[in-house]
Amino acid sequence: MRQASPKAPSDDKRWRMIDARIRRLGSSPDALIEVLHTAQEAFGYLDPETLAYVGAALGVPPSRTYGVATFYSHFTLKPQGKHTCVVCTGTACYIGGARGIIKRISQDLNIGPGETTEDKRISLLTARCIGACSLAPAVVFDDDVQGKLSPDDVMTHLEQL
Amino acid sequence: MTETSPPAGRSPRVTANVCQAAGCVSLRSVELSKDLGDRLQKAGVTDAAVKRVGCLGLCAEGPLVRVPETGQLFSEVGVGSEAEAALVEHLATADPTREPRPKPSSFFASQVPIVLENSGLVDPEDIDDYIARSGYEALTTALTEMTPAQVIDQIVVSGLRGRGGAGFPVGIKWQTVAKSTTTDHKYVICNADEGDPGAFMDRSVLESDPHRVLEGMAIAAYAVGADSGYVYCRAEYPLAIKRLKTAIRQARRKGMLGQNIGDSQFNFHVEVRLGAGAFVCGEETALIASIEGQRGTPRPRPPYPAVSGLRGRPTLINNVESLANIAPIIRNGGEWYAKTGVGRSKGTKVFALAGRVVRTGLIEVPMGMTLREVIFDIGGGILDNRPFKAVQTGGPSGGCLPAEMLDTTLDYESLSEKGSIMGSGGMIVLDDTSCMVDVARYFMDFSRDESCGKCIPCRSGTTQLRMLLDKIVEGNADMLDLSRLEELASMVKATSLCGLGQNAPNPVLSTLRYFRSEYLAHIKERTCPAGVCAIASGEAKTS
Amino acid sequence: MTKVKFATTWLDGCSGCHMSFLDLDERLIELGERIELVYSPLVDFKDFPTDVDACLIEGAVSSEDDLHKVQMVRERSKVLIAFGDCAVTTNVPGMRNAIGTAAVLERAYCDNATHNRGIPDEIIPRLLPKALPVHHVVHIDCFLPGCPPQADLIWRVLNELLDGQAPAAAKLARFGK
Amino acid sequence: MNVCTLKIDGVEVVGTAGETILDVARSNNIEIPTLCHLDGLSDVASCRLCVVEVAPSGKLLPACAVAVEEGMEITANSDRLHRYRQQIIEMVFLERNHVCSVCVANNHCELQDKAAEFNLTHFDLCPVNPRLEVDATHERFAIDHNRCILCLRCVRVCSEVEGAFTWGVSGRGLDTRVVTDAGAPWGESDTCTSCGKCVQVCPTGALFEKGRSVAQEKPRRPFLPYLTDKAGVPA
Repeated sequence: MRQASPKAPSDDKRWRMIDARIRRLGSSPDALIEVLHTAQEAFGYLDPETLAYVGAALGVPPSRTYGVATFYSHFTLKPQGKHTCVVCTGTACYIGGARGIIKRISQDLNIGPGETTEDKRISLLTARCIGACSLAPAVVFDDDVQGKLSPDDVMTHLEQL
Repeated sequence: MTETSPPAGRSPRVTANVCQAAGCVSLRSVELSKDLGDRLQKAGVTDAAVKRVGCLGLCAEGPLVRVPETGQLFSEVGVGSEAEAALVEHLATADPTREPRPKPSSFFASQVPIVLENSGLVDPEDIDDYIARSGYEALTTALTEMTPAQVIDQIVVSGLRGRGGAGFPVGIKWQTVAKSTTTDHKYVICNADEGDPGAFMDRSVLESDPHRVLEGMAIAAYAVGADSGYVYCRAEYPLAIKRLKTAIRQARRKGMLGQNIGDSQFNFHVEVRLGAGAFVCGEETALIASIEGQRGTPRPRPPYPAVSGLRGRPTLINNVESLANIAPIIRNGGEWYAKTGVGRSKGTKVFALAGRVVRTGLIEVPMGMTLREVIFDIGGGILDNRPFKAVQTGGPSGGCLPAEMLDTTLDYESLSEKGSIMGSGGMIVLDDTSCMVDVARYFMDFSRDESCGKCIPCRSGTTQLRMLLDKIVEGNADMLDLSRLEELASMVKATSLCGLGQNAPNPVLSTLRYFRSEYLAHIKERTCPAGVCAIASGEAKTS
Repeated sequence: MTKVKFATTWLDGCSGCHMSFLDLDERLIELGERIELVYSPLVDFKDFPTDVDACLIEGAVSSEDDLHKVQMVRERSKVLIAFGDCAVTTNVPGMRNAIGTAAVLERAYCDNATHNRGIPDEIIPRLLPKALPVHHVVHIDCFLPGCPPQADLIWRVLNELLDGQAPAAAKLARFGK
Repeated sequence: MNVCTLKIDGVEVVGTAGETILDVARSNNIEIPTLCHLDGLSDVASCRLCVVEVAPSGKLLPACAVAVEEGMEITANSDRLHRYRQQIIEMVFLERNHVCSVCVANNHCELQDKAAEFNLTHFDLCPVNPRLEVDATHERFAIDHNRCILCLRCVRVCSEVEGAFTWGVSGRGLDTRVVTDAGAPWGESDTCTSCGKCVQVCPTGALFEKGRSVAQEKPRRPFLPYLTDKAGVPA
C-alpha cells in the first residue's frame, strides 16, 4: 500500500503543520488518529481532500481512513459554525437541566444538536461529559467552560459570542 | 510557577494556593491568581506568595484558594469579590505561628488523601515542586534498591485493585506482563480515557499532579520490563493534556523519563495519545486498536493484552488512579497501603461526588466507608432538604441504589452484590425530582450512542432496550413489554462481546430491582411519580 | 358433530395467501367436512359472524380500516391465526415504514399519476403512520409465516388445530419462500 | 502435535492445539450455529450466535474465536443458549429492513435459514425501520444496505483475500455501514477490482449481481478455501 509521500494539495501553510506532525510520528499508519487531530485543528473539520491526503501520506487505504474519521465523535466531516456551543449531557448536567438548555437553544436558534445556524454563526453540539460535574449544568462556549447555567444565561452568552 | 514570591532565600510567611483545575479555571481562577499577585504587590505585602496548584476538591464552591500555613480555605473567590478582599486581608496580616488552625470542615475531615495527597499543594506545572514533596523518590528507590520482582511483590502485598472499574488485582496483572516473553518491546499504557458521564477523578489527578502518574508508569515499566508507554487521554481534557505534556518534557529533562533513568540501565519513553470521543475505548482491546490508529472496536479476549496487546506485544494497561497509587505504595510499602480499606478492597478510592448534594466535588475516602457517610457527612446531604432517592455509581455500567442501601460499604464486593459497581468513581446523587425509569433510559441512550456496532447484542440490543424504555416513559407499554425488557437485558448482558455491552443493562436491571414500582406506575397507571416523563394521556395504544 | 365455525379474512395483502389456501385443492372437500365456512373474501358473506371458532387473517394492519377490522375480528374469534408474512412481519406493506406515509402517497398519487393528481382525502382509508404486524395490535394464537405459506403446511396446521392440538407444524414455516 | 481432550455437550472429544471450539465441534458433528464466521476468513466473533458456555465460570465465549484447552467442559446447546440465539436472530431481522419475499437471496439466505432453524415464526420486538440506501452505481454489482447484517465478510474477503481494501466500515453503533473507499459510490471506486468475492461471501441478499431477480442470487462460496488457508492468509 505504501507509496511515495504525496504532495500537499495546496501552498496553504496549514499543510506544513500536518506534514510536520506526520514526519514526527514516522509516517506510520499508527499515527492516523493523531494526524487527524492535527488536521481538524488546522482546518476545523476533515474534508475528503484532507482525508485522502492524510491517508496517502500514512499508507492507509481510503476505506480505513474514512472508517476511523466516522467512528470517533470528535471528528467532524462538516464545516462548523464560527462559534461552537457544546452542551454537556453528562449525568450531573442531565439531572441538573441540560435537557432544558438544549430545548431552548433549539427553539431560539432553530437548530438541533450537531447542526449549525443558517448564518453559520453558531454550531450546537453535545458532549457526553466534560468532567465539570460540580458546575452542572455546564456548557462550553468555544473553549470557555461555563457552569451552573440557566437556559436564559446560555442565550445571553450566545448573544455575546 | 509562582505569581509573586518573597526575595530569594526567604520562605513566605503565607501562601495562597489558587486552584487551577478545570472547574476553577472555568470560574476565572487563572485571572484570580494574577490579580491576587497585583493586589499583594500594591499593598506592599512582600512575604506572601501566590501559587498555582491543582484541585482543592470542593469544586462546586470555586474558585478556591487555600492558605496551607493557616489552614484557611476561601471559597467563591471571584476576581474583585468580597471574598478576594478578605483573602488579601488574611494574607497581609495572618500570623501562622499564632493563628489557631480551624477544624477541618466535615467535607475534608473523614477523607484520606493518598492519590490526592499532592493535589492542591504542588504546582502541577513544576517538577521541582513535585520533587520537593518526595516526588520520584519511589522511582529512584525502585531502580536502585529493588528488583522488578520485589516491586511487583509490594504491589501484590498492597492488595491494590484496578481503579478503572473491573477491580482486577493490579499486582497479578503486572506479574502476567512480567512473565510474558517477547523479542523486543513491552508497553505500559495509562488509560486516561475517563468516559463515564459524571466522573472526573482522572481529569483532576492529571491536572493536579501529573508527575505522580508518570512516576507510577515508570515504576510499572521497570517492574514488567517495558521500555515505552502511552498515556491515552480523552481529547475533551485539554488542560490535562497540556499539563501531561509539560510534565513529560520536564521529567525527560530531569532524567526521570527517557534513556538511563536516574543513571540506571533502565529506559522508558512516554508519549501522549489522544482519544477522539469514543467511550468504548476505555475497554482495553478497543483502546489498543485506537492507539494503533484504528477504529476503536474491541476484540474477543483471550488473548489478553498482557500476553498480546499493542502491536501484538505484551502490554500492561492501568488506569490513572491505579497508577497514581504506585509511588506511595513503593515509598511506604505494600503493607502500609493494605492497612487502609476493608476485606479484599484495600486502600482508598477517589470519587467524583455530584448531583443533588449540597457539597459536590472530588473526594478520596478509605474503602469501607458507607454511602451514607459519603453523601450526608462529606456531601452535606441533599440540596434544598429534599428527600434522597438514589445514588448512582459506576456510570452507564453501574446501578442505582435506594435509601435502604445507604449503609452499604464502598468496596468492590458489597457494591456488586447490591447490583451496582464501584466503577471508576462517578457518584451521582438523585433526589425525588428524578424519575428512575428516565434515568435508566438516559444511561441506555448513552450506551446505545457509544456502542461500537461490532456485535449484534450490544448494537441492536441497546437500541431495542431503549425503544422499550421509550414505550414505558411515553405510557405506551404493557406488562409484556416489561418482561421483554427484563429478558432482553439479561441476554445482552450474557452475550455481548465486551464490557460496554455486558454492563449496559445494569442501570435497567438495578432500577428494576429497587424501583420496580416506578416502572409499574408508568405501565399500569400511566403516570410518572416524579413528574418527569410526559405521558400522553388518553392516547390509543397502537403498537 | 357440530362443525367448527371457520373464517378467513384479509387486511393489507395481495391475497396470495388465500390463493395458497385454495391450493389445498381436493383437500378443501375433506376440510369442508370438518368446518363450516362462515366468512371469507372467497365467498359471498356480508358480515363477520360474532361466534367464529377459528379465523385465518392475511395482510398487515396498514390503515384505520384495517385497525378496526382486526379488532372486530379478534373480538369475534376464539382462535386467530396470523396467516402469511404480511400478517406476521408486515412484509411488503411494511416496506413503506422506513420511507414514511407522506412520501409514499406523494409518489403514488402525485408523481406517478397521469390525471387527477392529488392525495385523496376520502374513499381511500387513511393510512396509519406505519404498517403493523397483526400481533402488535391484537393477541394472536398462532403464527403461520411464508410468502405465501405452503398449502401442505396450511393443511397440517389446520388439521392440528381441528384435532385440538397445539399447532406444532407452524414452526416448520419460514419467512419468504 | 499437542492434543487435548475436552467435553462438548457431554461428549468427550479430542482437539489439537490451535483449533477453535468451533473446529473441534464441527469435526465431531456437534452443531454450533454461526453467521459471521466463514471458513477461509479471519474470525471477528461479532454475531455471537456461536457463543457457548464454558465451565466452571459459566461465561459465554464465542466458539469461533476461542482455542480449545485441555479439560474444557463446554455446553454448546441448551435451552438458554437456544433462546439467546433466537433473540439475536430476531434483532438482526429488526435492525434493518429485511423483506424475504422480494429479496434476490430468497431461499439462499443464511439469515432466513437461521430463522427457520431456530423456529422463529414471528418477532416480539419492534422493527427499527431505518431509512437506507441502495448503491447500484457499480457496473456489475449492487449493495442494498437494507439487507446487510454487518457480518463484515465482504470487508474481510476484500482485504484478506483480494488485498484491495475497497470495503471498509463507517460510523458506529446502529449507524455502522459497510462502505467502499471513503464513502463515495461503489461505481466510482478506483481500488475495487470488480472481482466479485464480496458478493459471493455475502450471507444475505445485501450484495448481489445486477440483473438478478427475486430468489436468483445463489452464492458460490466454496471457492474460498482454495484461495486461503485456515487463518485467512492467501495461500
